[in-house]
Amino acid sequence: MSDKRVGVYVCHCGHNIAGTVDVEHVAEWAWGLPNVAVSRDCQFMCASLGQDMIEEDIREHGLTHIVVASCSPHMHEKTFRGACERAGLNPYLFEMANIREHASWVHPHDKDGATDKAKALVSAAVHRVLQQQPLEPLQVDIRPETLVVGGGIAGIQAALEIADAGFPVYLVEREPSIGGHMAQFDKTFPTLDCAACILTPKMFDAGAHPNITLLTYSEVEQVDGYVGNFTVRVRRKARHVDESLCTGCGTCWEKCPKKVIDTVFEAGMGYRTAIYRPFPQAVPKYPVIDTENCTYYQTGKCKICEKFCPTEAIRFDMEDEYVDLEVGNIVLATGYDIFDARRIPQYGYGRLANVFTSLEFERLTNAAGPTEGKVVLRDGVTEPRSVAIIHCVGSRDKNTNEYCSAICCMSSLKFDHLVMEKTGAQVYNFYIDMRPIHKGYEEFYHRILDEGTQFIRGRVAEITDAAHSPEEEGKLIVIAEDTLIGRQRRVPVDMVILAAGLEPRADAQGVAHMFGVGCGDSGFFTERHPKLDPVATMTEGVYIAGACQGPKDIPDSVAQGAAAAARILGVIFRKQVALEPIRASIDESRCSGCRICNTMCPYNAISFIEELSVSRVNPALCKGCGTCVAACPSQIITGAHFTFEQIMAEIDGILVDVHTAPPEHTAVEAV
Amino acid sequence: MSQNGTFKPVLVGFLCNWCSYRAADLAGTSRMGYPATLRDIRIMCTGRLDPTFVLRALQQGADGVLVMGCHPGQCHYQEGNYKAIRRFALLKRVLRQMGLEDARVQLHWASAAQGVLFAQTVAQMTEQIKALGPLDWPRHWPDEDPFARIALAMQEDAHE
Amino acid sequence: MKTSQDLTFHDRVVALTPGGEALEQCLQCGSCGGSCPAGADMDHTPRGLFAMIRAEMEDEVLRSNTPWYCVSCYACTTRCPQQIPITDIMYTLKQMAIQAGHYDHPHATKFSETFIGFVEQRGRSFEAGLATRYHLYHHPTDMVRLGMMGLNMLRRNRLPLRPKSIREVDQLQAILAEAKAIAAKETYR
Amino acid sequence: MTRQAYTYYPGCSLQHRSHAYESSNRNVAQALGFDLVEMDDWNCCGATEYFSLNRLPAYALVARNLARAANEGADELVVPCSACFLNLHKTDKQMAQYPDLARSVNQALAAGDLHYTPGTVRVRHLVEVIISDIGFTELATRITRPLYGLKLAAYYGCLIARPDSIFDSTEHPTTMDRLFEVLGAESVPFALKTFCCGGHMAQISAETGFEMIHKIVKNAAENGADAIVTVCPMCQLNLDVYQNSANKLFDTDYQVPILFFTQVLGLALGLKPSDLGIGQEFVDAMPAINKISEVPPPKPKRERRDKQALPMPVMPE
Repeated sequence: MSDKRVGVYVCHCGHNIAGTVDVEHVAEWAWGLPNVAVSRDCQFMCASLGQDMIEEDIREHGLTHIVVASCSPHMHEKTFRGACERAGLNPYLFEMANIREHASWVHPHDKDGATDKAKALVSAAVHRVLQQQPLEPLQVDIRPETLVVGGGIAGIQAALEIADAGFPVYLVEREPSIGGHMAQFDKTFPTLDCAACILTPKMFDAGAHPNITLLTYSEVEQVDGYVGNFTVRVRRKARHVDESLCTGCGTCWEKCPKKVIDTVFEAGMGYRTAIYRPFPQAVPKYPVIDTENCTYYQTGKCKICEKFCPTEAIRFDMEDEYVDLEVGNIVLATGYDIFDARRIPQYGYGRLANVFTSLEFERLTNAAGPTEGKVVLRDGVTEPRSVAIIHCVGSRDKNTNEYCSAICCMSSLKFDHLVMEKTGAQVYNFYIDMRPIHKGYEEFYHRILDEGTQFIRGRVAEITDAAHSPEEEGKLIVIAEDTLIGRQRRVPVDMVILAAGLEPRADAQGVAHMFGVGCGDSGFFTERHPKLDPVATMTEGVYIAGACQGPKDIPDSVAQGAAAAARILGVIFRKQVALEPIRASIDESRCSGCRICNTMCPYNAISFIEELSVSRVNPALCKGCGTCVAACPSQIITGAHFTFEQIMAEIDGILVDVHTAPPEHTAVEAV
Repeated sequence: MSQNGTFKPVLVGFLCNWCSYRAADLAGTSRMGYPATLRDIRIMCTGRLDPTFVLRALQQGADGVLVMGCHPGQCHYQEGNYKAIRRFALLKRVLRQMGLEDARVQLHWASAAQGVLFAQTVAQMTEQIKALGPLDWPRHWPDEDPFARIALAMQEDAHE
Repeated sequence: MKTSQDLTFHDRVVALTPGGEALEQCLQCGSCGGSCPAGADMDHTPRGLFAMIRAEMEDEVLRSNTPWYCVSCYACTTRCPQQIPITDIMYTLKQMAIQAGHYDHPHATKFSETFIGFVEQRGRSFEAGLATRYHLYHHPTDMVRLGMMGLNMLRRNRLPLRPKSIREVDQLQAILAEAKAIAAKETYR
Repeated sequence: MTRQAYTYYPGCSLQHRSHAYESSNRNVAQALGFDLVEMDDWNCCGATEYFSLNRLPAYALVARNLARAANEGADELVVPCSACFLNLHKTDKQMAQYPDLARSVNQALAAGDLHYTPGTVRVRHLVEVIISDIGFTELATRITRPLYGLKLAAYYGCLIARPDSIFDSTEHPTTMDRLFEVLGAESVPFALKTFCCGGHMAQISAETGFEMIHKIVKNAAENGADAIVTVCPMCQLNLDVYQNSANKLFDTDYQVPILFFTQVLGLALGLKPSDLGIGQEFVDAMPAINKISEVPPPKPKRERRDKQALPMPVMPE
């Protein structure tokens, strides 16, 4: 061990660490740790000055191992490994002590405690690094194909960017058509241009692009592999329509006698037939048969669609198919669900006929919707003379969702304008705070103020039909405190629109688990870094875009779709990616062949070699969790970079007496 | 034991790389204060936790050990934390046999988003260990070889 | 250790209310004021009162009629998006108002014989509402109904007679005396 | 089969102003085959008054009951009054939630040689006991005199729905409505079913209290209710005794009788009105009771959907 020479570097991080931890003392004290040949403190280790210092010391003092005590390894491990590599030192002979996130930032009022802890963490790192071995990262090839899950605006954008760059994309969509929520909208804020006019061309491009394979009415069922080499099993739900024959002429759904409420595209406001295409601009243009409602599937009789189909494209016997896709990268763009307003019973949704959700209103005001764009009450005829728009329904509320849904202020302003334009009704907005925060949004707010909308600052307490005065009879009464006056108000209106919040998809947890990404407290997918890496995830090769990452509007979703595509294109162009060599390996000469490890491995990466009576790890499948390492009764499985010796040394190091005096040490001598 | 006589426990933490270590990072970036008692060691998964690590930490002077992983069902490696639950039960059995108080060694979960929970867990465990006082393993079990015991227990378990 | 002098009015309100820390989370959204069935008679809505507490307007808050109009229906509490225990804060404010001597009316002695008096002396009650009525004495209210009502109640066997006493009054009184002693020590902890 | 017995906390109101509730509870329990065993030497829950004056003694006052019930070996305590229910339930819950509070309360209880471990006694409201433990299916078999043709407004009031919804929605409970259907009666739409009756407000600021009472009675009457049914003596008192005062103030003439849920349940079980305390109410209930018909009302014709109308939101079962 005597030939090992460790360099220790303690970072001030400006005041971030040095404000709490006595970094000079930690660096002095570290001289007393085994094999330490250099110990220094430095203002900013991650700056080029700090990195240069490591490189110089390695060269001049013959350092064989490096410890940097600074921030989280998730922040700068890569940075310092790079410095070691440039100086010719294997990057796996580097170890980091996290004295910022885990010490100075969490113990600001206990400087002694934080300093003691920093010393223990540095000692742990020094003890550990002495046990570390040089490792070579695993280089894997990147397949050029990309899977995009979700055909809303974010997914379409990501798919188009990658396809336009010349690489193949599979775009998987659960519904019969791509388009997502945006296809349901009428106008878009703040410019009020028509959603269909700007979305339809993109949908068409995605459908017709030679590099995009559309898999609509399909769902991902299984994901295996790792960055560069994922295998994805997709279930193609039976359309019961032969796409090679269907021309999308529409005869089938015109003739279909079965009408059901369309709870998806029409948000429950309109009807569709059992064989249906969700909307005229659907991509692809082919219909599907909804077997749960189709008369033939319920009673065995009907087949009217089959009789009238001019190209004989109806296939009642079609079954679900599975396709296995090989892809290098994945974009999750699975979008959001709208908050179920019945969870706030005091707003009367579902009970009081003229309480609508924002999505219902989008369909109401859409020229292609059930009322052809006429804004009317639930009776289908009467125009409202007064309308209340309730903000923050299912948002900013610990009883439902604590977060702000980000889009409701603006969509409410859009509704204000549409209601006034179409009906001339008096509109009241009940809001807590107005948050029109992007470019052009505040100006739009001012425009709506100009148009005469009333804004009442107060979260609505309840909506009732119990009238207390003649003017309230037959109306919906919105009860709230007008907080700017400090008085309760009862505002009678004909129609109420609930600006329902955005929620993670109901199945987001399952999807997250399948793709190996995390969900935050709110249930949306977690990005790798909230500021600096907003579209990557903790799993290499899996990216997120759009509202599945958190509530966001169309421009932000498009930007994320494009950003995810750019990240993936970068990886595809590199052709290879380096993986952490954190893998298990079995010392076959000592393996007793007990097979305990075989059943432990969640990835089936360990197989039993019958002829040798030993187990063997396939490094391409191993993900380095270490479960087998801990399970091996003979302790002959090694988990690279997390070996038994390394962790035991770390334990010993972390528990050294931190109250010893710093040693006398000689100035650093050059080798 | 610190100089002025008030007992400041030393806890060793084993945190999984994907959930609890990041929860600790989040507690840091969010500046959530908690007692400076926990010294943490990063492992890739709680499934890697060899019970020997816990015993070593206690033997080397820790007053308690906190193991934290992803919530059940949320493991980055699908089911490593379930393996940890099983091994942990085994370890607790051995520790109980030796007369160690239950609160000394604890297993908790925190997702990467649960910085608050992480901070609360450390604070809570610190209080519990403070109430129990120092462990001082070598004085209680000078000749005991807990490693043999645990190895035996694990082998029994593996064959069950 | 902070002493009572160090604590702000806001801190004391929080300390005296189980779960009172949530008060710091108030968004000033007005769900409470909108939900309150007696809100129209309050001089400040609960939300307004919370802003005044933050502004340390102790005297004005403790002289407000708002807590006294609270009917304990908990509508505000269940609807509060920040889960502030508003009804319990109203109890705290009433208690603080009494301790601060804002409970100043000429019939204070009578008050001790009414609801609380009966509960403490006999363990049972017969009429709720008296304590508050005495507080709001200087907001003259219509008391017309009492005469006729009594006769009708008597006719229907519903007249509020003096309550029966429980058996172990001593036990109850010992408990209450101890609770009061603890409360006196705890008040500004 | 052993006869189910429940430890019972009647509360002060049932001894004075609401004898009717007490007698109907007793007789309904008898008819349904369970016992309500009054716990020994219970004391007042403090209503809403005591908590206003001094928090800790108020908790201690309530906790004495919980501790004594626990000492009797009760793991459940059945309470017919919503205010008593709230205080008992809330004290148990908050003692569990706030250990400091539990410590102080127990320190006080110790002066009376008592101790209470939160969670020991489950506090239940009588309406929940009848609906959950006996259940609608069983109740349906016990009905001997269905309340055909009677239109009832289910009035839940505040304190069983809030702050903790124990067995139903906080904002829009429906269990009592379902009970009425089981009894053969019709449950009318009632927007103010959880609106506050005013509590003690009628005695403090009469106009405020009367306005609240007026709103509730008006809403029920406009929806065609023959009677309002409550689960709380305070609600019954306010809506009944002050109904005419409210009428005077608002120049109306509503005569909606206010019944306890055990009174209507008892009628359907075939009990005599006099056994159920009917006759002690200010607004005479007999006109409503006389409306009960021998035969079920004709089923209303299903309205044909207006072709132009938009569908209502799809509601889950």
